Amino acid sequence: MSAPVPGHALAQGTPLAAPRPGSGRTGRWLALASRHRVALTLAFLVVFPWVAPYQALAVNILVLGLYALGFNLLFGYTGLLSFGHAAFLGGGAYGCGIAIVHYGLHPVLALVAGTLLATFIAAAMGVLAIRTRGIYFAMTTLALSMCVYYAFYRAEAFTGGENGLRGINVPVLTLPGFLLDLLDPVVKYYAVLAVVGGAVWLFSRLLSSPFGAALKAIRENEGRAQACGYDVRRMKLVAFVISGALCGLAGALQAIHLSIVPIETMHYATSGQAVMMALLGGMGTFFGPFIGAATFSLLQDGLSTLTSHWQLFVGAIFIAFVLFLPLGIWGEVLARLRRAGW
Amino acid sequence: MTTAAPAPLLAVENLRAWYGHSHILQGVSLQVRAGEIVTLVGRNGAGKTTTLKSIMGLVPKREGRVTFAGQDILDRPAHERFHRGLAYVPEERRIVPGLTVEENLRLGILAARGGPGRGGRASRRDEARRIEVIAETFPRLKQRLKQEAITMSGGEQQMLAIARALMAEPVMVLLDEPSEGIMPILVEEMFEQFVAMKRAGTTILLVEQNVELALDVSDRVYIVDGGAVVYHAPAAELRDDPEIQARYCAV
Amino acid sequence: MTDLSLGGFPLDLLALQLVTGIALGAIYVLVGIGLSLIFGLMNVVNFAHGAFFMVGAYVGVFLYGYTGSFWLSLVAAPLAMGLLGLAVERVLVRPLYGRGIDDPLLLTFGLSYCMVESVRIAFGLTGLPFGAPPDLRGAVDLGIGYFPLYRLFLIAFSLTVVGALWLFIERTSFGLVIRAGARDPQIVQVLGIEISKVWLAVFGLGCALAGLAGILAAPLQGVTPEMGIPVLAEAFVVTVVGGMGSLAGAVLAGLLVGIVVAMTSLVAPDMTKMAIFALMALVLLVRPRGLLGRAGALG
Amino acid sequence: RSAAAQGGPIKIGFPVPLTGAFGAEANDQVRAAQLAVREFNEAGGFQGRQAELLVRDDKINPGEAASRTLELIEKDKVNFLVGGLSAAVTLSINNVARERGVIYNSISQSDAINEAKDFGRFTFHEALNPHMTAGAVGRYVFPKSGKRVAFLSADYAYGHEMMRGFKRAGEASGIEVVADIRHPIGASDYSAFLPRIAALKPDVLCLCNFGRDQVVSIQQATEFGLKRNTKLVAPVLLFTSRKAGGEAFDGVIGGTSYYWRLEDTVPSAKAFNDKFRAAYNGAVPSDYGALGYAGVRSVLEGVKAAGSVETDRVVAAMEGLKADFYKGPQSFRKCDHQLVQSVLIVESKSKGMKTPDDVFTILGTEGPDERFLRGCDELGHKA
Amino acid sequence: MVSAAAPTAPPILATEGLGKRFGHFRALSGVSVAFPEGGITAIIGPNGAGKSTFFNLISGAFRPSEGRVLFRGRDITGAAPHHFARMGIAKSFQITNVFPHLTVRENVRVAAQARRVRFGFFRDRSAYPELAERAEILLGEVGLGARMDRLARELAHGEQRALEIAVALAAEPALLLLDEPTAGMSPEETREMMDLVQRLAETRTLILVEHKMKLVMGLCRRLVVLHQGQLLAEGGPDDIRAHPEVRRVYLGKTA
Ligand SMILES: Nc1ncnc2c1ncn2[C@@H]1O[C@H](COP(=O)(O)OP(=O)(O)OP(=O)(O)O)[C@@H](O)[C@H]1O
Ligand SMILES: Nc1ncnc2c1ncn2[C@@H]1O[C@H](COP(=O)(O)OP(=O)(O)OP(=O)(O)O)[C@@H](O)[C@H]1O
Ligand SMILES: [Mg+2]
Ligand SMILES: [Mg+2]
Repeated sequence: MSAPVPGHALAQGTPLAAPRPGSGRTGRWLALASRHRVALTLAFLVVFPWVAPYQALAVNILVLGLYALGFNLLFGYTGLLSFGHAAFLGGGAYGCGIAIVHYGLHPVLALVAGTLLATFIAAAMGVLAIRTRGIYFAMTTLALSMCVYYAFYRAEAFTGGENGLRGINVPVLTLPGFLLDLLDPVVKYYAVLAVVGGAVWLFSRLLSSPFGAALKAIRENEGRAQACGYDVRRMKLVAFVISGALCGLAGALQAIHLSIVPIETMHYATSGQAVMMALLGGMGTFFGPFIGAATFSLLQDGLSTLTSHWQLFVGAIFIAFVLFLPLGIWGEVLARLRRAGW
Repeated sequence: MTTAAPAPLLAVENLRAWYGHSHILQGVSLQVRAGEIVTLVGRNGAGKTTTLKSIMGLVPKREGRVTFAGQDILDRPAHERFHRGLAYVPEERRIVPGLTVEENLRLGILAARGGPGRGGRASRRDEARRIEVIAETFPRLKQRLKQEAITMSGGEQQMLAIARALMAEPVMVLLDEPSEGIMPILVEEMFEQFVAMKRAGTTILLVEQNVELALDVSDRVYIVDGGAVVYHAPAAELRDDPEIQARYCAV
Repeated sequence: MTDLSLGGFPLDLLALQLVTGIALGAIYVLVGIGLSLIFGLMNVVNFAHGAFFMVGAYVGVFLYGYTGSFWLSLVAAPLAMGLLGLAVERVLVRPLYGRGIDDPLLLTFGLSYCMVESVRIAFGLTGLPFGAPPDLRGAVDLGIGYFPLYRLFLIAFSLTVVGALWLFIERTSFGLVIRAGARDPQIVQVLGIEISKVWLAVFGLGCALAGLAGILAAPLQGVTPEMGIPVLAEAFVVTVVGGMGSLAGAVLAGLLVGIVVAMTSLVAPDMTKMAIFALMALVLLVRPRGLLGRAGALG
Repeated sequence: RSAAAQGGPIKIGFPVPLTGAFGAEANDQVRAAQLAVREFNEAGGFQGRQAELLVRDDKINPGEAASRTLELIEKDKVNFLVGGLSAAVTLSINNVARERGVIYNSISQSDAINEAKDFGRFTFHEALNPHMTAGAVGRYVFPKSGKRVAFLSADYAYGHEMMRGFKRAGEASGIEVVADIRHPIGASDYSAFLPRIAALKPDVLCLCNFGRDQVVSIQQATEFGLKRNTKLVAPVLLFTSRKAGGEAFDGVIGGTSYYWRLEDTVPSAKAFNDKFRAAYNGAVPSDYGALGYAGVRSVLEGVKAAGSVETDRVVAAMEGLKADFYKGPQSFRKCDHQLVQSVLIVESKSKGMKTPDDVFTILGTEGPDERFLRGCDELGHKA
Repeated sequence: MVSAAAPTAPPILATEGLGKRFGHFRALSGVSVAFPEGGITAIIGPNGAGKSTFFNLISGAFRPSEGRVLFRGRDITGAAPHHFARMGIAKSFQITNVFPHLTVRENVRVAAQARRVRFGFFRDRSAYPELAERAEILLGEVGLGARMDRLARELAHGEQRALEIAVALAAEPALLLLDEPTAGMSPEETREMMDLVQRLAETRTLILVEHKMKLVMGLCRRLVVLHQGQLLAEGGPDDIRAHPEVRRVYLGKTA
């Protein structure tokens, strides 16, 4: 009989399934790309308005991308499916809008106010929702967000109710030393990009921090993470709140961009939109949410200009994406590159 | 290697299997004749489980030949094997969460009476009788029929997994490390039970780390390594082989 | 009678409101059960459930236009939706098994868009008028007030269907197989069950129930391409409040939601929609698994 | 304002909800608006410049509408905007347009857009507003049908506005409000509210809701037998809603800005209908559709009168416009740019119809009169 | 070093009247034992005797129905599970419980991190090279040195069992609870694992549950026997082997 090989049998010769980052030519490229993901994302976004059909749409995509990014922190990286993110987007938008319309705050302060309001809503919802799991978590967040929706709906004096909040007009942004003409769409785009870029950078830091690693562990196996010594509930809550803050910032930017806040911003359909964008782009990928937001918006926008039956095509394209690009667009691109480089 | 007369009940020829892009089985060949107990041994990661899973049709990509009772089953869907009389006790027990012990057991015989939902009251009674019989063999299960199965202790779950596979009185059972987590006194009983089953005509293919006991009950042994069979002999021969004793048995 | 009152409302009005709530609940129950079946047992979030509801209603109303028989519609609509469901499962959903919960969700979301838009193309944007069939028109004096006959029929019919369904799932082994299949399909296969057929059946059944609810709801509100949209959310609420995959739970929750809506509209009518979500939030915070949800069910 | 405004076509942005629950109305609006554009172009345009309609789908979402309006202004550099169907959307378009100094002629019913807070110099309101419609219907119905009135209103600004109009009109007739029930917008079932209303046996039930809400609530009110003792009244009775609702609408009284049978008495209506029928296979325009026509015509006539496409001059010209496009005389009030126009009172029927489109009987017309509008100071406009 | 602790040394962990009910079923009742600092103690007993339940109670995964748990003299009954881990109690699970879609290396690294940095938000992980180093060392020790970049779910069962132990070790526990550490391992790997266990015991306290009697008897100075949720016997290998009741319910002919 043959002598058993030392070490584990398959160690020699057999190819391994999981690619090791940094091996192979494409592998090296990918490793490089992932190290500079923030720079890459920003580089893309800097040239984006010249590719998009019009600047207002480009700003929308930025804002929705940030929104999907915030959502992705929770679903893609922590494994918590929330259907309540509209409350954060809306909270940020209303917070910012109310600060400007009713209190005449400086737009920059209003952005902060919006983000804070969203953070507060997220903390309140999170404390309650974290008690449940899985699909029940999704539904609890949905229910709570709808309660927030109705609260804002009814606070007509502040929010304008069904008619939405109007009059968030910021024609020029006065900053120490210079003025920005926000009525110029290009200026507006880059102003928004500056804020989104900052948030993306922070997000990237967060992901590569120990906290980010712990979130992934929680996604994989909550019980084991707890046994390892992680305070799972608290970490989930913190992730929930950070995610809410990012979405809130997106909402605040959207309020300034559109100069109105429709109540629809808070409706669960908007939460669904975050899910769709994140899935389209690629769950748990860094760049995916922006790709998802861009695809989602461009599809709807482009098709609805072409035909009034655009929903048929959007639906069909969705189906095709799921069947043929299960990892999402960006996720699939990454996977293809990996395979090709192996 | 083939030995004489009766055609083997299970014949595996040059079986190769992959998980995604990893090529795990590099060409496994083995045979089990009706009424035999055959054991696979080998290091962790050698490919024993993959061999059993391939036979059961649970590995996504597989090539080669697997014949059972004279018919090629390699590409048949997994559920068909059950109807041909092949049962499988997976490693790590795979107790279905959310079901009670009794329901897990019932699951083992449901399909035997002609598919889900088609059974009438009479076969319900049949079911109850089988559960009664099996529970005699594993008294611990009998006390716990209404308990949610996943909350059972490790050893109890292992018993349940075995009992479930035996519910439909299979022609042949594939057992993946059945003694894992079972207390010593019961391990012995269990192996005695295997011998009894063999006497009653059930054929057994066993993967086992408790090599000493396995050698005692087996007719023949295959040693698997690196995704292939590296050695094959009657059990008695190995029992007397000091090198084997040293490498595989002593703890 | 009218001099008895509770919280400022005459008792007979309260009683009538209760019946109204039950009638409302009957529809909730039907859509909820369909969703719950597919959701709880296959781990597929069917976002097209509302669309099946709507198409079911259209099919029924369309056929009624030809045959003039509501009873035929009542059979044909669920049948058609069941078949459509089978086709959808076989062609679109099946390739997604084993890919987690998000892919089917996205797919059925896209599918709902397609279904709604197809109906708009085929039947126009405005919807079709439809009232209760002649034999079920009019109102009945319940002793507490007049109540539309059709709604009484609705209650009786839905409860019959639910009862039959309960027998089917609890008294056959079907329920056991699907519950097991949701958790560990591989093992179920090893135990000789062709799980893909079971799933096919469950999906078809769920869709058929949606279609049935659609045609039953059509006389209440007419049919429009958008009629399924609120239904989806309501069905989710019922499913979750009742407990995933629990038939009895869905019945309980559906009736509860109906009654809560009816009663809220008595005291604070503008809050009725909010009441549904507040109820769900409350239930989940007190019982995180839903009213009759089993421990360990999904997540 | 911009370079593109100098030569080339006169561009009119036209955001309407092509998809969604009001797609039928929106499509009709587009068809009618295109008619107005064609008419203008066939008459030679303006100084050789043709008009062009840029239709966008606002998806009945104010956010989408705002983006689309930005697109129309920033990318397409439109000269004017006309459109909108829901109040929230119209306010959103208005907010974006007014900040960028673009004339917007709204063709959606809203009271808020007249108020000083939302109004801008560039805002015009071609449609009726809820106050006018409900007021006219109230003034017609209450003296005839009785004083015990119940309200079932959609709980949002638009519903409240209609109710306010009714109540204001009712004060004169001394009505008694026996119930004031508000239902959430978009409810699919009203049965929970109806037993309570039926128990009160009011003379009149005012349904202050719109579109699908209206169809479903009328259908269910009929089912619950309310029509036995009660007159059903809807301030805005839509042509398309009536067609979707069918027989259930029988006997319901309401107001509208336009109904095609106006052609029996008003020549401009006849002329408009004929053009429309000729262009679209004999179809008749709906109420909202007609607004699309009028909205675009007001702007284009403004251009002609101003002899310029320049915003300020067109604003001034539109303020002075006295016209009869399709329903009799109309003109914009100076302070809030609300179009002063007639309101038709119609009753729904399903018997004795000459064509499937013959669904209403015109009971009366309330002539254009500034007295029926809320006063300028009430709206916050300084004299 | 390995010398059996003197009975007077203060125990690292002690339980007093510990019990656990599931509904009406008493899985454990009135168990009072003390574990001296250092050395290896084995807990044995029939299937369903309550061994894993006992582990779950002293590692904080379950809340006891009755009784107390004392760690170094401090009452820690009812503390949250992650507190147990932070105090230095780690457990390997009887049924493999790792992070399936993380690599083998990352499994251990994230477990090691839990002990050191939990809420590091903005510092890059590369600022903690010691975590990765520690992971590699541990994986080498359990024989997974060549498998570090695989996903955990792709390991064979026996390899996952080894990973399970490495994950538990990563927390640098003072008290390590191993629930059937060698279950599913081949004899050869079992031997390696036992060597490791012995080495580990030089610097910390180990309690293990095992059904492999030869191994247990060779490794431990002290055994605790549970039966039907109660303490049946306690003592050295020879005492236990000779204990008639233990023989009857558990050992059979084996020992
Ligand atoms: N799902 C999977 N994906 C990729 N590789 C796998 C997968 N399952 C097993 N392997 C690999 O296949 C090889 C053989 O595994 P197998 O489970 O057959 O071993 P085994 O002999 O049963 O070992 P053990 O005694 O530890 O159970 C191992 O190297 C393992 O890493
Ligand atoms: N949640 C639960 N509900 C009901 N009974 C339970 C629950 N958890 C455990 N049990 C029962 O408690 C008893 C003790 O289980 P435990 O897992 O502690 O046994 P064990 O000694 O570890 O056995 P093994 O050697 O088989 O692993 C078992 O009979 C088990 O069925
Ligand atoms: Mg194995
Ligand atoms: Mg145990």
